[in-house]
Amino acid sequence: MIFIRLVQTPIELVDWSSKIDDPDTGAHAWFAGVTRRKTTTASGAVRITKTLHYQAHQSMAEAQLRQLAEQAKQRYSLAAVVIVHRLGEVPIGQASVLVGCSSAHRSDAFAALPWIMDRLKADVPIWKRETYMDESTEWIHP
Amino acid sequence: MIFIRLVQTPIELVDWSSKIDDPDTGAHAWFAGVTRRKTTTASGAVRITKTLHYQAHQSMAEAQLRQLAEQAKQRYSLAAVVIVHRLGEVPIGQASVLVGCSSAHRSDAFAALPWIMDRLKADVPIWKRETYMDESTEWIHP
Amino acid sequence: MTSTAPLRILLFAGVRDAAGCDVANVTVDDPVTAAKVIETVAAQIPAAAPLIGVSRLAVDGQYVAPDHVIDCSDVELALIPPVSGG
Amino acid sequence: MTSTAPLRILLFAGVRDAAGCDVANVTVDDPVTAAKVIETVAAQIPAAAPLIGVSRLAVDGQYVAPDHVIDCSDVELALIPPVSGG
Repeated sequence: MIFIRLVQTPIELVDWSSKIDDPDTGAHAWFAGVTRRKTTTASGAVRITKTLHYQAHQSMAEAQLRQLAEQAKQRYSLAAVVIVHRLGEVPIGQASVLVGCSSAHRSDAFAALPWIMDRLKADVPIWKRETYMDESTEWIHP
Repeated sequence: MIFIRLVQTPIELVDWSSKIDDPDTGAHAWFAGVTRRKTTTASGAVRITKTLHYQAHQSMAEAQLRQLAEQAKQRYSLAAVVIVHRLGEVPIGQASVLVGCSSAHRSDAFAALPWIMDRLKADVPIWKRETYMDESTEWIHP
Repeated sequence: MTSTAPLRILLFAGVRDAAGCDVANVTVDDPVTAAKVIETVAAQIPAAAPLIGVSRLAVDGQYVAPDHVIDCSDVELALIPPVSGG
Repeated sequence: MTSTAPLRILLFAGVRDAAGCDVANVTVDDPVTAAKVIETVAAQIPAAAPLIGVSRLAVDGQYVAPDHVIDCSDVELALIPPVSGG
């Protein structure tokens, strides 16, 4: 099973945790990317984030996330994959993205999560705008 | 923060998810080991599990889990680590172990989970007894 | 003589803010490569030209290579600057 | 002449089931190595001797090496067969 959602409201793990249940899986793994207060820039300076805002090309992002989930499912023999990304404002300490998967053995679930996140961060058309404590804003285009 | 618990009742992720919150973490990762219905033996035979039962040297297991969590926290710069292991009967589809951690960057949280699980499975004095569909039982001593 | 065609390209994030608009309308030779579309948008939004130069073009929700030739009818084009989801 | 001491060793899982008891009481020379304690328990529970042979000894909740010398007073000893938690 594959569940892909773009949401505008807080992501609660409890709402998604049962989606990857399967009696033939022994390993369930989850990753949540959370808005962090401090960012250390390449020059070593620390910037304090006030809040984040995410924008997406929604139809393309959903299609790309679905492709990514299907590729991960094949590659790592996953029973189920959940990818939820929040759009709009995501305050400090709240999740912008949640990825979950289940597999028979733990090595596959452990390998799948970073694989999915690396590709999500490279290719899925979603962008983050930082608002710093001085109210300055910046789109992140790495 | 480090939270170590041996419990006799179902492990619900929602009861633990807030324990690893920290405004300076950007990555939260969780692993749940779940009782799986099918086991394929080394010879390729498939055995169907009816239920599992876990026994522990409780005081030693708690001490070892705490050491493990502290080592992982240092090694991977984690803000928080949760390790919960269930004892007694753990039916199919329910979690026997839950490990969670948070870190500033996702690579540390991703690396910490398998590191903790590998060591837990090698050294923490907890044992699993399989009950198969034919009611035969077997302590697992790998 | 080549014919020309109007194209509508969805804009996002830093490019959208620089353009002050979520769509760029440009006129291009038909057929046209993805690279040429990107170049044309960059010329129209000079404030974002460096960012547009490192952006990719997506056709109907799929990335295409710079030398991909676009059939100007009936496609959704989107200019995708470097992404930062997650 | 060496003195002897009684030892109480906690048993678990397959060893406990084979012994039908969660503690083994043995008498050993004092002082004694961990390896000798394990060997003594194996001799007392022959049904579990192969499993005891691959077990480790823990003293006060910490694994000790086979050549570790045990002070027979005031310690908790546990025989830890290969574990399977997780």
